[in-house]
Amino acid sequence: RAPIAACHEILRQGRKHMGFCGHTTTHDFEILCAGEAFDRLDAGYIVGLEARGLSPCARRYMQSGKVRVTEWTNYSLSARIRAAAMGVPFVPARNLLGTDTFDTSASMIINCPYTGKKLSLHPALYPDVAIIHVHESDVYGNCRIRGILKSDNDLARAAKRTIITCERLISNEEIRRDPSETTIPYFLVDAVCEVPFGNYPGNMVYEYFSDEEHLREWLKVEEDPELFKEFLQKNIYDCKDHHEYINKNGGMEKMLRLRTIEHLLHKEGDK
Amino acid sequence: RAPIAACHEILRQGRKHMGFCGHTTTHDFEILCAGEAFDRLDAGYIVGLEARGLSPCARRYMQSGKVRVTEWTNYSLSARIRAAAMGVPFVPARNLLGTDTFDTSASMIINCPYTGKKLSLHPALYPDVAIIHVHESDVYGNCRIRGILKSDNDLARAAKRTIITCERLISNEEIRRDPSETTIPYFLVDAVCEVPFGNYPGNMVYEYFSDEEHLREWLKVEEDPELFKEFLQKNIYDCKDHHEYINKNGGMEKMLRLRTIEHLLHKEGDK
Amino acid sequence: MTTAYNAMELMICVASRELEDGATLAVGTGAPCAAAMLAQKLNSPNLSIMFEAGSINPQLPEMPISVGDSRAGHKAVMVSTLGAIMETCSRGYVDYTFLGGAQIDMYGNLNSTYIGGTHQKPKVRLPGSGGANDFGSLCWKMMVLTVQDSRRFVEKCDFITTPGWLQGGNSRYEAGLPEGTGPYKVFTNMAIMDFEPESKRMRVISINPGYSMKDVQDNCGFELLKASQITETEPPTETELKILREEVDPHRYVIGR
Amino acid sequence: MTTAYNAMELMICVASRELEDGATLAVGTGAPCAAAMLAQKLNSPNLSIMFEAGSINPQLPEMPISVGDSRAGHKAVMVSTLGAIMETCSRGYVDYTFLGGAQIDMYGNLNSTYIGGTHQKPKVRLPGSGGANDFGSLCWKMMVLTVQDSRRFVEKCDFITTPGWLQGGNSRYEAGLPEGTGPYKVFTNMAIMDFEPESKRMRVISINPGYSMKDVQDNCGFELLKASQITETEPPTETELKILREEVDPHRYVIGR
Repeated sequence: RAPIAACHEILRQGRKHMGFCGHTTTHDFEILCAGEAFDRLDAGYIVGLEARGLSPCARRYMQSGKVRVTEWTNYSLSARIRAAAMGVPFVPARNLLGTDTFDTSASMIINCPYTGKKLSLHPALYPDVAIIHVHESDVYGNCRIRGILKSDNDLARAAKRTIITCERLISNEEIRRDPSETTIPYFLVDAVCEVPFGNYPGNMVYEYFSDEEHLREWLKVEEDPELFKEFLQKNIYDCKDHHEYINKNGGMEKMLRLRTIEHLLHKEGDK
Repeated sequence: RAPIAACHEILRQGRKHMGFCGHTTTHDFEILCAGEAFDRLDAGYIVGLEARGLSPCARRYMQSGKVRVTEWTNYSLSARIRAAAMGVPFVPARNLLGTDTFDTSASMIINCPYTGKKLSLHPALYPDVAIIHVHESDVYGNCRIRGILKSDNDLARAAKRTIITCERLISNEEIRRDPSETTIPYFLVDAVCEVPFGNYPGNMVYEYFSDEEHLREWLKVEEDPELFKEFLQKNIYDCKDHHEYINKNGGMEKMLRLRTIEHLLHKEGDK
Repeated sequence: MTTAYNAMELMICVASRELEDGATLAVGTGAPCAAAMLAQKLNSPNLSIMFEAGSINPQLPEMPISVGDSRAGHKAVMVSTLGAIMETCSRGYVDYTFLGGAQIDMYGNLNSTYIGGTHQKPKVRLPGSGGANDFGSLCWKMMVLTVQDSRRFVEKCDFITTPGWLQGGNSRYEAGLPEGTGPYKVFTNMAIMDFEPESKRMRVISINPGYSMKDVQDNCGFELLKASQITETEPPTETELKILREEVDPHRYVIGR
Repeated sequence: MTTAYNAMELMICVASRELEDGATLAVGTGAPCAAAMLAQKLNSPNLSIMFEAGSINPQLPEMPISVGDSRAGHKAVMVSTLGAIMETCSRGYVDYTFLGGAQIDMYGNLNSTYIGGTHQKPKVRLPGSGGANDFGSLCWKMMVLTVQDSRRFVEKCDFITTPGWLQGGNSRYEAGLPEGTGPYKVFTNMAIMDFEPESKRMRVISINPGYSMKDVQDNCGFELLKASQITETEPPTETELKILREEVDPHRYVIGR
């Protein structure tokens, strides 16, 4: 669940030289590499799109030497964000020990004063800006997220600024009807924008499945830098907003199909 | 939300010399003091029943010198349970510093290797047994808890053994229908018992309000140790189980009234 | 003729005026909660009340008896956990906290653990810190609400449960507590006090109607500093008392004591 | 005549036999997930599969493409967070983990970060650890599933992303990694290998049908130890292949590669 629409906008605004925290990233990393938006990186999982393979464009950029990389692991980055959310300078863990991942990270080893065990310290990570795509939010920024959480609540509290994009705006009354559904409270949020299908072409759990065809198209076209340039022009730079991008790639009709696959309705049909 | 029925059973079984973690305790602490079930204590919030005042019986026991006390705070104990749930020997925090609470705790101070700041370390707390009262559970121990969580999920993972008492048993299918409602997964649970009204006379959020009258009765009768002895005999030792206790104190009729108050139905009536 | 009011009502009304709109506040139950609710219903509708057990910004139907009861979570924007609330304080998001205490010394240190005897065998055992040490360590401004009585305002606490300015001067920050946090004001039935910026000693800044500086000092176990101008505290208004009695604490859990 | 099968199908079927009923297992996507699903549908119905992104024990309608997609959470008993899964491993609740890797050395150390060039300017940049270092450090038994090829089985990894037995002997525990954890078995298209208890060096214990010890050694960049009795691996059965192809990976995401 990534803020794809926001990533497109970052490219459209030509943002450069940012530091990026690549924590379980997939298509979002691919887009930011295409726009060379960052030159410093904390890397947990990058370049890959899990079972779909590696992004040629992301590989090219990461192999260009333009990016200063600090290696971490998925847990390390969630621990670093946890530390910031707790308002403490670090949290200890037992991963990283003995590996090159440790050597190329910013972790430190101490001997636990209680048990003498070696622990890898994870320094707090205070992002200047966090952008989180959620299912629902009210105008104040009280957010509801369904399905698995990455470290969304922690991230909103760790970051100095938090921007929320949501599938749907809902009323404050609805939030207060069932407070246990709220994942991010308003006082952690600085801006709220309603961006339906904001995670397209990714999978927004309980909303719409990923557009696998379109994701494969990205991987295919990236193999030829020239072709890829035109592809980006058509799909990002020439698009006013996310809806224009969607309309160029199947529009409402495809979104409906992706919703049907998401809810496994086709499976019920097949039964 | 405390496992009151289990506390009564602990007294009935005459359990003694236990270590107890008094983390935001109220009526449960009162009962365990009445049975002198523990002689070692990690104290976050004890003796008091919040706005209702202090329990004479709990004060007498704590003033008897029979209990070896280590002072903590509510956050310290949740941090200690957090550390155990993370499988690390401690987590750092910024409370306790400079106070007698620190001196009488088992915390240690270090200078953060990153920032030089002083941090109070909170050693992991691995209870031998955790008893948690929940709203719903399936037979495997997948639990649902509504409303605020103390550190239930962490506690189940920190403890070596976890016993669940629940208001209602539900099916595994129901759990799988909406996995995001599950708070404690089955592999952390060793036993499940269905104990409707298991938190009476406390407030089980969304189920039944607290029986304030009965709680005041406890505080009143505790003032006279002899009277209190008879009161315990009638309400705990002579009761086969929690239902007998409830039947002696208003039975189903009162439970219905407490449900009505909990759901503020009477308020709607008054409107 | 203003309506009559008791000491507790006076303290709650005066304290609630401190809580500006949009501020964030961490509270337990009792008088502090009443002051917060009164402020929210009067001049600070956007005051965000966070209950120790986890509920954020509830619309309270009536005074909760416990931080964890369903009243405390009623129509909240979020119910989280005790840990989350404390971490939110630790991260620096919470402006105020309100604490009581059996004993308070000249630097605002509080004792809610025990009085007399020893720690292992106390004469009077109290609840201990609960969330007090956490809030007192981590929130920006600590406010205290307690009765003006020399058994409470003591030369030296039997036990420092919650840090005030510790030994005065810069000792709080030398101990490692977050820079910029610390005791802010003390409200009693007789006066309002703050802490002199250099020595961090308790200082009288306003005296409640019907009391004199002598009354305040006579009911205090240590020597109080005095501000250059000591004002007279505005008594509770009609509206404050009306809302306090009818909406905030109809069952008189707190104002009845 | 057994049905024909490709190398990937062989490895998945053989690996899945290791996962006894009631075991807990942490996986990412790809071949490891297929092996786990196959085991769950065959002889280990109570095998608890935990996906890195947080879903626990789902009833998978089909192979998930990503650990976080809705398939991975379908009819799970719980959806938690990535952090919760890793902490559950750190707390010692997870028996097995399955990892792949671009390079593996004689001590089971894995490289999934980069090959050739330098860390800041690599020839071939790979995804990095993801959850691999975490699972490899914290789960009791690490199993590796990869193709037998001397470009993968190397004398020395360009970068040790995930700890195996590090420098062999007791070096893993001296580095501070939890006692009792470590690499357990390696499954390739040609053989099954474990780690000799003293030196912790990779050792062939079973050879797959159609291959010889020479084939295995020829496709390995370091000298492999040999177990006293080397058995012949049972080929995939009809049922294993049928379930793998029809239920586990009908879209041939993994077995099609």
